[in-house]
Amino acid sequence: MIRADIRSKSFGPLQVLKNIRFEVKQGECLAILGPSGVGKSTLLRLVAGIDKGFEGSIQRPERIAFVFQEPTLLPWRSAIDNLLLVHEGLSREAAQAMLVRTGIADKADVYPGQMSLGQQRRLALARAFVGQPELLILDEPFVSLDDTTADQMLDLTADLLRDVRPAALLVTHDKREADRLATRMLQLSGKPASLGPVPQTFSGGRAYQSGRK
Amino acid sequence: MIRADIRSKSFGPLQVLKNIRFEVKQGECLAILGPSGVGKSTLLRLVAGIDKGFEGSIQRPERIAFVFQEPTLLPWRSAIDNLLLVHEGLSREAAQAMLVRTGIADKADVYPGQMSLGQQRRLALARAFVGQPELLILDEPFVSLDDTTADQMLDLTADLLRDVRPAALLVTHDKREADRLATRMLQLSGKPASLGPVPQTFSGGRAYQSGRK
Amino acid sequence: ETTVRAAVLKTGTVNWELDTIQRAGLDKANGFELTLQPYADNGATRVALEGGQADVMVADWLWVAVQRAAGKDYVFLPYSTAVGAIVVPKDSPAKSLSDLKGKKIGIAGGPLDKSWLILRAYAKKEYGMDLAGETEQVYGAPPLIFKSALDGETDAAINFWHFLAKMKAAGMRELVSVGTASVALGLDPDIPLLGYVFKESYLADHPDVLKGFYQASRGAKELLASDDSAWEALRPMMNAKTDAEFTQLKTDYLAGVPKAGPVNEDGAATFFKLMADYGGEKLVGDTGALPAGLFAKVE
Amino acid sequence: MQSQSARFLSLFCLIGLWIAASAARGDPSVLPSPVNLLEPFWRELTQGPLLYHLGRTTGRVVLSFLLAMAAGTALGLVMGTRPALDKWFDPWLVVFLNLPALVLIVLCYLWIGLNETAAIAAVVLNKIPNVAALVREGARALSPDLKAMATVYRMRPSTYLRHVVLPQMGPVLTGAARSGIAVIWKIVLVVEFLGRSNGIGFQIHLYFQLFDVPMVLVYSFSFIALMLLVEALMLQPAERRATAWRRA
Amino acid sequence: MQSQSARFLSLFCLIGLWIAASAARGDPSVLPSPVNLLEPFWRELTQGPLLYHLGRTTGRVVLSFLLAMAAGTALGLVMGTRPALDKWFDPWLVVFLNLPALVLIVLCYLWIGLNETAAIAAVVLNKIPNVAALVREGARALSPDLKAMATVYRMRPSTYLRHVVLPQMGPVLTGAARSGIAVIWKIVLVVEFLGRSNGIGFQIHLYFQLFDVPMVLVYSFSFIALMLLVEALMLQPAERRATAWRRA
Ligand SMILES: Nc1ncnc2c1ncn2[C@@H]1O[C@H](COP(=O)(O)OP(=O)(O)OP(=O)(O)O)[C@@H](O)[C@H]1O
Ligand SMILES: Nc1ncnc2c1ncn2[C@@H]1O[C@H](COP(=O)(O)OP(=O)(O)OP(=O)(O)O)[C@@H](O)[C@H]1O
Ligand SMILES: [Mg+2]
Ligand SMILES: [Mg+2]
Repeated sequence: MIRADIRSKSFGPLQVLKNIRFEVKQGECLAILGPSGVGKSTLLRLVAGIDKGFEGSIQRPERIAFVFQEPTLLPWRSAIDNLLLVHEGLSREAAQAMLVRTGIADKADVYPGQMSLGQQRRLALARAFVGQPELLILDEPFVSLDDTTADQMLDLTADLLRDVRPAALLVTHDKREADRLATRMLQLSGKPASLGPVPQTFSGGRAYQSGRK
Repeated sequence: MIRADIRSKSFGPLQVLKNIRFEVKQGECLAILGPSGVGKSTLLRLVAGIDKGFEGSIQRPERIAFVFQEPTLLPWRSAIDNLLLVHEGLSREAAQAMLVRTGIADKADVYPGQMSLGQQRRLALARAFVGQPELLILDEPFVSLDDTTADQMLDLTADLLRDVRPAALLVTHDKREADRLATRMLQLSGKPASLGPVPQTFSGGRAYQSGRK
Repeated sequence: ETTVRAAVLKTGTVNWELDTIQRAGLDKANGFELTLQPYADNGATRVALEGGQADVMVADWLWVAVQRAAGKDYVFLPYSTAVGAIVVPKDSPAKSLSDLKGKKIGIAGGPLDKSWLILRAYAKKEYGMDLAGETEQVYGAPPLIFKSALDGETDAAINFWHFLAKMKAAGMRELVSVGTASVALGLDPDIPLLGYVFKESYLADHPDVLKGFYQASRGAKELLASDDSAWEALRPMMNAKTDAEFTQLKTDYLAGVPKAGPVNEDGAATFFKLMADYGGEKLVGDTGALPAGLFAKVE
Repeated sequence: MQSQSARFLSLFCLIGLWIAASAARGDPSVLPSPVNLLEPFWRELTQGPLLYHLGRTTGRVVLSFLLAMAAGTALGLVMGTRPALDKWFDPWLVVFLNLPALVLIVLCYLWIGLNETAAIAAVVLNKIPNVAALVREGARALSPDLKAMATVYRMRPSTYLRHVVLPQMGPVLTGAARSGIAVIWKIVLVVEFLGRSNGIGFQIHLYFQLFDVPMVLVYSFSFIALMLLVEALMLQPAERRATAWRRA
Repeated sequence: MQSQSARFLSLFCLIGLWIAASAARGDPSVLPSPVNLLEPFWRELTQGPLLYHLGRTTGRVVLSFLLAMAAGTALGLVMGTRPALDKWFDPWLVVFLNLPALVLIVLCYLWIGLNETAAIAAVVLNKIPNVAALVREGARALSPDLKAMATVYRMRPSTYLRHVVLPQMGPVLTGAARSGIAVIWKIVLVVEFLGRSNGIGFQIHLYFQLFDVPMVLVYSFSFIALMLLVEALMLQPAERRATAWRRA
């Protein structure tokens, strides 16, 4: 379970986040929506404890899994080693099983550079799912995937949320993804950005009308 | 105008592409759809002349713009320098104007590492659009963008296609994007992959039913 | 039985004498056992003595005097009077030092080389000439000076004596020997320039070594002066390519054997003062006077 | 600036350590205290030939450094990016990399003559393989993605080199430059004592022959002081500017 | 393998060049032809002490290399990742980087004694700052993204070091190792001629004083030949394995 109380986060003179307070309980999934550049990734990095330069306090559990906005793999280690090295004590069988579930079983022994970007993203998902995280953070995890694959990944995530019951934070631009996974949704907006409820104008309908997704 | 005749492309023992033949005329935009890992990016790299290790032949014009699947910016140069250095003879005003159109005018003087991923992607778009390409290649250019921004970028692309009339190749997982920009659509499928018409099951409807986009 | 560890330059001529001592058993006969520690550089032998890894080494007495003046308890036991000379190519028109005006002189050992200083004093006295100011000097490692002199890159050369022997054997001509110059300057040519260096503290702990070592050294010198077969035994280590070189080396070596007996300390003091005039403080330290107790008391 | 004061403090600590060590040793002829070096240093500086020799040495170091960095970088870039050429030149590189400085210096003096050209040639030849070996590794690690980008957009080769290749080689190049100057100056010292009639190396050897440790240290540290200045006033600001993007 | 045959061919070319140069020069005492070196080489190898001296030198090189690489890498990593410590130790690094090998060697011999410990210490102290300077640059360029990933997933420090840091430092480390061995061997030569009674450096200096250029070359090239072997049989295969991912 996490409890975040961020009074302010700035990059030099540029204040990005302001007065953000929220809690996510075990088994809950909080979706965060918001325009590009508003500060979503920054918020996730604060929550994960990667960036410690902010005012405020954050409580977080020990075991965290993070799907970064970019795959962030070890290019010099094979796909399966990317799972095994990060998760100490993980068996090769379990790792292979997760590669099967993410649909990249045939890539177990190649380097990330030999995989397509979508395959790399799935490897990053596999890396997050194969542990038993108490906190799961997903930064736009399903982009670059075709619809069928994206559906499989969504199912996989839903399974994990149901079985392992981590507290989860999901950043997405896709309201449908949020609908499917999240127990709550918040909108990050403003300059500096703070959290609020999702406005009606930003509901699914608009996306369809605009001719996009 | 491009004319591609790819008999075979392999990575070591793994044959990825086979018997792909197509033409794109000036002012045309060909959308290529296909599942993750099928070989779309590989095809684009062949067309652009980045990867020369294949059997077959490709005719392409001289001035090419390529929006890669990842931003691929110079991290050690400011946003505006990323335009100016790549396009010789480009005026600072023109570059700044393009930054305005892509909505990252306030980021002109910061390094790519100081921008959000969506902002970096827009910078990559700006870099492609600011030249006068005869061939425009887009590899999933609009992911990681919120709906409003994605719409703006779609409009911008449509403008460019109308004004500059390059031959264009667009890879996307999003049928709606293809509908909006493309004059033709092809589906890449199979192992090794080849091009075919877009099957009915892969039309917009299915995406809506599956709860995604 | 005391062991005396000698730090020597592996290529140094001192090995000829020390080897003869060992070969003839002169060390055992005089109550000590000699072991050799060969090094490739003079500096190493100095570090070895200073650091206590060796008991004796070879150096020139001026250097020892300076070290002693600076507080080191070094004492000096004569080994050789051999000094250098300045040589010119066979067909060089130069007849005396004054003919070298405006010419290039190669000098091994640097600007404080003893032969060079004596020759400067000599040029001043004989011709009123400032040798350093009126010629161009090229300093370099002895082999490089050797080579560039043979190639005619320099018009004259001053080198360490075993290289001089080779240069002469290769046809170069001695312009002035430092011995001649010393005599002209009123110096005692018998003052041994090179000698064995011990530490007083070591000699105090091993009171018999000095005498024994001196006897052994003299014994070896006598043997070499009288017995040609002793030389034949040394020939492999002498690195003489031709018979001419071998003979030249032998002759020059024997010519450098100092007289037995104590060193002429007054003469040495005069010498020291002359060096001070030309070498300056750099060479002789800031005392300017020959430190007492430098020469080991033998006999 | 705070960083400058830290530098000074740290230097003072080093000097403090030295004073302590020298006091513990108690033999100024072997380990003199820095305090005792001040007076001879000042004398050599104002009345002695220190500045002259320092000038000669610095001139040789700078010239050799520029030549070696230029040639080594070019060679390393070519070898790192063209595997075919690399295969060819690699054994040569290994040979020249491992040719002892002493041997190369002596051979240069023997072949070219006992003059300045030979001296510079010896240093440069000594250092080029070093730079090349480092730069080659950097060139091998160049990003293929950025290269693809530059190819597609037809970047001018000079722009590519300056704005895409050089920044990626930054760590390797600054490393090579920094350790390069140091190595070059060490070789220059040997070159000078083997066959030049001036320069710090000549002086150090002279005083070494006289076993005058304090003067050896005075001359060594005069160049080190110069390098500390160069480091603080040139290298570090340049590096800070070049790597600003990383800290931003 | 094709790459091996290219190596041989290229070496033959080098030797060919040498033969031509030697013929053009026509003075075997200064530039002997490699053919003329074969016989003395064989004699030194079979009857002479070449193997003994080569063994001693190699032992010193290997030991110093391992010590210097370990200490230098550790120091460089710390300095490259902790700016606070970097500020402190940077001036020390500059001082030791620029302390002439000769001076450091003599001081080590004077302070520690004329023994093997001093010899190794001198070489290691000479080389550590070099490695550290290079590794520091590499450490400064470590990917912050991968570090964030490792932090979040609580990777064990040893795993992080081995599988995240080391591969990123690859270019810098192989560069440092390769030019490192070369520099170390050069310093070992100086160490040997200044105060050891065996080793290639001792022999080279000896023959240099005797002006026996062919023998100087015989001893130099015996080590170079060893390095060519090490390069072909160890360094290159290791490097190929470590960088396989880049070519895949
Ligand atoms: N350098 C390489 N070496 C070996 N295999 C490669 C290499 N690059 C790509 N592949 C393989 O080729 C196939 C096609 O890759 P490509 O990147 O073209 O896919 P894609 O259609 O762009 O997928 P995505 O939508 O996930 O980006 C993949 O199976 C991938 O594993
Ligand atoms: N290191 C940095 N230095 C300065 N500014 C930064 C830095 N990182 C991010 N920013 C700025 O902070 C703001 C928020 O960035 P962030 O990456 O959190 O956006 P985001 O909401 O994740 O956007 P996207 O959907 O495009 O990924 C952006 O305006 C960005 O320019
Ligand atoms: Mg983001
Ligand atoms: Mg792709």
